[in-house]
Amino acid sequence: MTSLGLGATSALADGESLQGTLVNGSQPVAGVVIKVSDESGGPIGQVTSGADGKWSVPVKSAGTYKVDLDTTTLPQGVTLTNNRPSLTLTVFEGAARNVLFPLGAAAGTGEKKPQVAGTSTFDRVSGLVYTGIHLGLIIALAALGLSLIFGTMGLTNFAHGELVTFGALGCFLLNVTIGLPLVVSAILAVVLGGAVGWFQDKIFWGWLRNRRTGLIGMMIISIGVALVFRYLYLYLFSGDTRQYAEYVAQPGIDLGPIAVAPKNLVMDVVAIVVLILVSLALTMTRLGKATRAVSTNPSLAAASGISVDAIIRLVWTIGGALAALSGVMLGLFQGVNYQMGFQILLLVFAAVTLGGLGTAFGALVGSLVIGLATQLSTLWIPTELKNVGALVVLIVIILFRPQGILGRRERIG
Amino acid sequence: ACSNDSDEPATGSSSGAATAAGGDGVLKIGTLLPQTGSLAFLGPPEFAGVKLAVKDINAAGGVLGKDVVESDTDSGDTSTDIASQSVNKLLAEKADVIIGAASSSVSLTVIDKITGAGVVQISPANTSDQFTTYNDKGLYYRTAPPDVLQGRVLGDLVVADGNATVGLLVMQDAYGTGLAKSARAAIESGGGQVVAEEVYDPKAAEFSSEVGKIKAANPQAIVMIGFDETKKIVPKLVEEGLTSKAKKWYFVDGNLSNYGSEFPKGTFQGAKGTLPGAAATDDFKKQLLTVDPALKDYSYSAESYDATVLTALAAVAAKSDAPADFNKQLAAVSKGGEKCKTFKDCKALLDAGKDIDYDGVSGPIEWNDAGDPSEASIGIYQYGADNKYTNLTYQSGKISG
Amino acid sequence: MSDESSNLIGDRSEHLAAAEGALVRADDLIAGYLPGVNILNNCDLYAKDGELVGIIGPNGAGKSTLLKALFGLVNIRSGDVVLRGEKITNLKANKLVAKGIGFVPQTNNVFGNLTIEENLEMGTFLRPKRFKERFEFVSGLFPALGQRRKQRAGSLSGGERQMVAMGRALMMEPSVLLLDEPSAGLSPAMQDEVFFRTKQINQTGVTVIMVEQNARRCLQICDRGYVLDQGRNAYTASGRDLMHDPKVIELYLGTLARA
Amino acid sequence: MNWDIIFGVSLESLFNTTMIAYALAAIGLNVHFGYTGLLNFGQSAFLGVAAYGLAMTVATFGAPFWLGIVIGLAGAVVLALLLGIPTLRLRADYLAIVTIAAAEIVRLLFRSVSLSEWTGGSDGLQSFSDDFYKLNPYSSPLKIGIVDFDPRELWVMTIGWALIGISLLIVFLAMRSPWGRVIKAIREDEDAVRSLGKNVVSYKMQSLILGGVLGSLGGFIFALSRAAVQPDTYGTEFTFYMYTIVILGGAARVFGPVVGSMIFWFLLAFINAVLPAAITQGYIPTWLMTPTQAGAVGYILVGAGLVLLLIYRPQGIFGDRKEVMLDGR
Amino acid sequence: MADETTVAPGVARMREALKDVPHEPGAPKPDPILVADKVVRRFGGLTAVSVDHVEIPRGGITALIGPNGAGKTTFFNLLTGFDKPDEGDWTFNGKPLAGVPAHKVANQGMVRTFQLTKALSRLKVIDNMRLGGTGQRGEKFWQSLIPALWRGQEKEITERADDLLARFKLDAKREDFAGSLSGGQRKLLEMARALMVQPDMVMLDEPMAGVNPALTQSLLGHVKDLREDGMTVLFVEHDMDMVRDISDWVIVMAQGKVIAEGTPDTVMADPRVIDAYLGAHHDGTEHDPDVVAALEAEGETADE
Ligand SMILES: Nc1ncnc2c1ncn2[C@@H]1O[C@H](COP(=O)(O)OP(=O)(O)OP(=O)(O)O)[C@@H](O)[C@H]1O
Ligand SMILES: Nc1ncnc2c1ncn2[C@@H]1O[C@H](COP(=O)(O)OP(=O)(O)OP(=O)(O)O)[C@@H](O)[C@H]1O
Ligand SMILES: [Mg+2]
Ligand SMILES: [Mg+2]
Repeated sequence: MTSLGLGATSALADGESLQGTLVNGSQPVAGVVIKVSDESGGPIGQVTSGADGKWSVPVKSAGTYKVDLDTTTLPQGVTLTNNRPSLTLTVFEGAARNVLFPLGAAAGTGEKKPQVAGTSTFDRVSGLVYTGIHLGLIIALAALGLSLIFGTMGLTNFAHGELVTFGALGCFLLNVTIGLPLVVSAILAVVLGGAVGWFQDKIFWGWLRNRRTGLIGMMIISIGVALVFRYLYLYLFSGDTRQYAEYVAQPGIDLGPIAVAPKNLVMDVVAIVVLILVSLALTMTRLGKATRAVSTNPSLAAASGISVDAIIRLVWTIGGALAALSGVMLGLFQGVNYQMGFQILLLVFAAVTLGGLGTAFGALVGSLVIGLATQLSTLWIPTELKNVGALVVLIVIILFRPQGILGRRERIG
Repeated sequence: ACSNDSDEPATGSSSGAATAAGGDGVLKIGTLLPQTGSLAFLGPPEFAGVKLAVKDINAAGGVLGKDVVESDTDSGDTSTDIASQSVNKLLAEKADVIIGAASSSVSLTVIDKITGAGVVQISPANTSDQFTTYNDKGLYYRTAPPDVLQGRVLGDLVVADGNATVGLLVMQDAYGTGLAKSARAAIESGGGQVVAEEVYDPKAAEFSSEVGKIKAANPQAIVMIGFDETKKIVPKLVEEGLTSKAKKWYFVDGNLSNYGSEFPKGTFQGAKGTLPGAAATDDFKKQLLTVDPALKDYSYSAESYDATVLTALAAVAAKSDAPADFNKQLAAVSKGGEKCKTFKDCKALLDAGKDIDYDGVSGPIEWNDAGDPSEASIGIYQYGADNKYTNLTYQSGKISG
Repeated sequence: MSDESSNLIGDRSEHLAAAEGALVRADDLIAGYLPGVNILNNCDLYAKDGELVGIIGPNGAGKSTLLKALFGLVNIRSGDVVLRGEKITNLKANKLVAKGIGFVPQTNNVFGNLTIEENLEMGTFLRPKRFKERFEFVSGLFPALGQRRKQRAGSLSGGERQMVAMGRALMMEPSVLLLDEPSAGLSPAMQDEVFFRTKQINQTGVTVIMVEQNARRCLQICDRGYVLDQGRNAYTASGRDLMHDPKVIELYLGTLARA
Repeated sequence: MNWDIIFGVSLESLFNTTMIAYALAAIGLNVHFGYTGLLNFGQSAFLGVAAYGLAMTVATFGAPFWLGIVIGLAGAVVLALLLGIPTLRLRADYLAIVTIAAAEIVRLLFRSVSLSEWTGGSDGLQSFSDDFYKLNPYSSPLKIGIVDFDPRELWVMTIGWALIGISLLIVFLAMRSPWGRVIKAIREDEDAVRSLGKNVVSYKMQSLILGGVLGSLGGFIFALSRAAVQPDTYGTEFTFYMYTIVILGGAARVFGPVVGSMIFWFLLAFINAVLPAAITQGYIPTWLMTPTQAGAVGYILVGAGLVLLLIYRPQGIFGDRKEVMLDGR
Repeated sequence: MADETTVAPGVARMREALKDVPHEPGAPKPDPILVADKVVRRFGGLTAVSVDHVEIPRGGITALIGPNGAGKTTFFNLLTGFDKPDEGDWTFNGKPLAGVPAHKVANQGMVRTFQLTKALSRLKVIDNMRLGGTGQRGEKFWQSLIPALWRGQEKEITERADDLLARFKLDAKREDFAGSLSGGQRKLLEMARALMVQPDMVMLDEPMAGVNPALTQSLLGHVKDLREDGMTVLFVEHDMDMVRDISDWVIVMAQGKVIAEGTPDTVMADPRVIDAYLGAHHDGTEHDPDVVAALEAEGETADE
């Protein structure tokens, strides 16, 4: 404990000074004259940069100084790129202060420029569109499940985000703690997600339905369930963000205007296939129709020989699996955290609502709109407000289509 | 005080506790640190710091002949109202000092309540410059230096590395924007140019568009000012080709962490960062692990440790556990006197009637009138291929100015 | 049954004796919705194989509740429902469908979100292979349904809904059919059709229990009728007897049509 | 374990300012959700707008305290109008999400850097309550047995309980009047009410404003008791807790929100006091739970408690079980 | 058919008024309360309503009949502001009503009921009724806070409500939640509630479907009384006995159009109406020969 040193405080030992290094690209630039004066203009010192490009002017005390670079002394073909040959800055007690004069090839000298300027607007928009779609697909996976559950049992499930988190955490556990390959862990996590969905309905929601608990009651219960799960994750997993063991920080490959990590492309393909398959199954198959039948009129569905509980359980299973897949992908996209599902839940809800509550394709369309809206809105508004962008889009669209994009109005009378 | 000797500290009768806070002969340390919420990941090292300090203090004989008692509460984050609950509880328990909160925003919600009750508040992690001028009745202290110094050092570092264009990725809260402000000032006055400053919501679902904007501005260096969510941003940077090799990365205390094998080898290679205070030494870390074996990160553990030790020393010096009494000694034990580095040593000096200057694990800690450390050292670190950081150098400086 | 005169069901033993060997029977049912409030009070009912049984009675008498109780949609507090000698009390509705019972509720009897065709498809949920054939049969019965097969049932008119509801039940080919006011809201021509078809179906061997407010028409076609009042069956007799019983006329049938 | 302190803290939370703020918010929400059937998930925005209206008026613009209150109230009314126009035509479930969205927008704007000049960004605003505390008639703390309130808190509590009293009286009178009948009828079926010649949108708007204004009183209490406003406090979780409180007390019951809030905060305070004590005393082994995990476990218990209450008493404390059973689909 | 010897004054009045009205679609009436012109409503490809011209006589009972899906309910929805027509105008009491929102329509004295009932489930039956009262002072927010301002009026309304409940055999259910009523009871409540509004004209959408015949009969008496009080009634009904019994005038719709108008007897004899609506066995009291035959056969086997 006594060995804590304030060891190598070299800069402190040097006392107050102004210093810098002049380089052009990686070449040091020597022989450039730099003048230092105090606030009132009184000269303090003048140096010429050395062969290594370095220069340094000691000052007597802390205070504000003016540093000038004599541009006329720059070598042929080298200019000051930021056009700020004169800087005023404060030197603090006991420390050197660094000064930067960025140098570069003069325009028109024929030498190639070291760096191109930033990406074009087109590139940026393409990037945003891609990430918008990517995000939209991840949202869609969660949204489809949420929408299905809402559709069949009328439950606004505020605990759906925790199913998403479950997928991510499950995959993390299998992949990092147990050491299975990521692909295997992902598949297992999705299966487990489905199992959790099934189980949740089997032991909990199904039981509540039989007790004839009201829908509003169940909605509030789902808030409680969300709390339990979320903090259980915190309890078991602690609060920090973690990464899977594989495919972390994968470099992007160049696809024209955008750079995309291959893992993201794979995820997109998987998501699209899964989403289309599930949505088609819902509209085309007998079971899918039964699902919708249960959603409109459970007791009549039972009167048609449909086992309402089995259908709802199936939906929970699918919903749980989809949410887990969404979580696995979100985790693969950027890391795993106990709050990740909760953080994305609002967007998921927005997507479901926008598309039309309870409609499968609506959830898809809504998710893409929300994904794109969050991303593209940053073209005009600060990124910290990107969710505002998406939510405003939601409100505006709902204003004109109160039943959602693909929802249908009820008939009166 | 007025309680009789047979009072057991743990059960303390309510009649005995009738006087204003404290003064019951037992120094009671309350903690208000994050167990839940968005800063939950900062909680464990901070709690461990306090615990270790309490352990060391009690091993050295405690304060006023009694063991120091600790009571832990959750500060949550501002989205829940748990902090004010916790403060209620601590005040009811007659805590003499409250160590916390970690988040500047949370501290701001409870500072009136704590100081209004005449209890001392010491935050190990608040860095917002608001507290310097806040009307805290002289009861608020902190062991973490305000952002100005770190920002200044960070900016200077960025300039010294020759980065003419800089992109800032800033977490949107008091800590992030405050630090960004002073870093930006240092960069720009030093000749660099901030070509993009993206302030993000740390609770955002993802950070693609933020990174996109940085990419569009094409800076030479990327400064990330934030907390845990940095781990979500890094993969995106790599994906977009803004790797630590292509751009220079800079981190700050909130996200300077040993990422180790969590990320592929070399992800962070060459990236630099600043961290106030002397780094927790291996020895200190080892000791922390004895109180919390699950510890992974050590941020603010030293500051928490020092906050606790300083309180104990002030109580020893004041010969009282009443906040009103030891508050007068807090600044005094932190500076001007014979230097000492452990509670045991310092207590021995105090018992010998000497004036002491405690230099803690986190740095020299010389409290000024505002309760801010007037001096601090900032460590500069660099990542190696193993994604772990090592110290390059330290910069010390006075906070003011 | 003798066609002497309407006999009070108060003579319970006689009714029970007659119920011997019936296909469906409910004995001494007590059932209700809210805790502590019984809607059915010791209600007895039976239907023999191939019989067409009508239930009439004032509004709120518990007719719908009785059908729902038979079909497991209302909690039965005491008493038993027996089908082919097997106890089916409080069995889930979907199980009963598998046992061959079909039910058309009084309200909420279509799937609003599904098209007409899908509604009917749900009728053959347990036997999807039969869909094509049955669909042809039902759309022959109600041509309106065939023409609009892609329209969402939720947007249909009241009468059209009723057709869909009836159609769905007919898709099921049940052996016992429970109908709750199938003719309500239908045009006269359609009402004729419904009564005629119900009789026709009954004649193919299906046991039908129907609740009707169109009491006269109902009693005309049914083999036996029950008059339900305040959750008890007050009378049972052959349809024709009930129709001409002055007491039944006064209390339940009204004299309007014969004015 | 020091039961005096544990019970002291818990008992205080039956009457303290936090409970009052939530109770007022829930009284407003009860008007929306309980009586009118508006699934307003943006109630926190009403509190936020009121709190910020007050704080910004005083702290940012230096105007007097009373003007701040007026502006806060006006803000709540304006928010009700803004929120109402796009949402009141919506079906209940759509309304829920859209109001969450609206409240999130409000919160994100409060915390945005671009507006921080006025709103203080994510730090929020402080020092707007001095004038309020200057009026404080109490100078010594109140101590009754194990319960202990300091003068500042006492002052806020006095005002708070008075506001609760007034609010309850208004709700009580309004809801047993024909106005309340229309409001409750709208909850059941708008079209039916419309067919009887009542202007449904206008009534809904009135309800939204009434509930919003009542909620905004909670915002004032919340801000004043902490002498600070923080954007993140006014997030969705705030609203979630308000719902919990409304349901706990019994929706559409006059005293429901107050009792609900009392129970909610009593339990929360109790759990948060007992758990750490139990750990430090060694009643709970550390392999099961470390003090650092106590916060998380506290929430798990709160969540579980909420679930159990709703399962076994879905009608809340005052509710009518029959009414709840009619509500099934 | 009504007894010729005891013709009520209202009936006589209407007979007189409609004496010279031609029995053809869109016939002008001497004193119409409601006049609709070219009202069209399409759903996708389907034209649900396309009424060229129709007039409803004031003070009488008019029946609107037609096959299922003819557009009767949709027409009601349009007239009362619950749905918006693609085109068309109509006036009520001389005032144009197109585009007027539903609640204003009701306030102008035109109240409708719904075919699929809308009981206000978690309100007591009596409160359902009270809600119908118009011009209640206590329905204004500020006045609602002072009970003294509305107590008297409330009492009046309650008395009227109890009166109607008794007539509709719902008095025993007065204190129950409307959600616990049976299907038929809901119909009754729906109708009674609409009458609470005391409108100039009440539009009933299949009021008696699902109502017990004995009760129907007594309720018809009540409707007839309304006519005596000068109220206009327009109702949709499939029960031809009832139509014949109480209506002064009958309008027939099919496929969205008005295809016939006239007194009950003439309309029901109209071959087009029989064809489109009544079917071969149009007379409700007559027995379906097939069914009768089947019944007979059955009876014989049973008797053996
Ligand atoms: N929202 C809608 N979308 C599509 N079609 C509709 C909609 N509403 C009504 N229709 C159709 O318009 C036609 C007229 O319906 P309406 O309800 O007016 O009939 P109706 O005359 O009242 O019939 P009924 O006697 O059966 O109640 C029906 O064929 C119906 O299917
Ligand atoms: N869901 C319910 N909850 C509570 N009570 C109910 C419910 N449904 C019906 N009841 C009550 O049960 C009694 C019988 O209702 P039921 O629907 O069986 O009558 P019904 O004979 O079918 O009448 P109708 O001819 O009007 O359809 C009624 O008094 C009604 O108030
Ligand atoms: Mg019925
Ligand atoms: Mg109709």
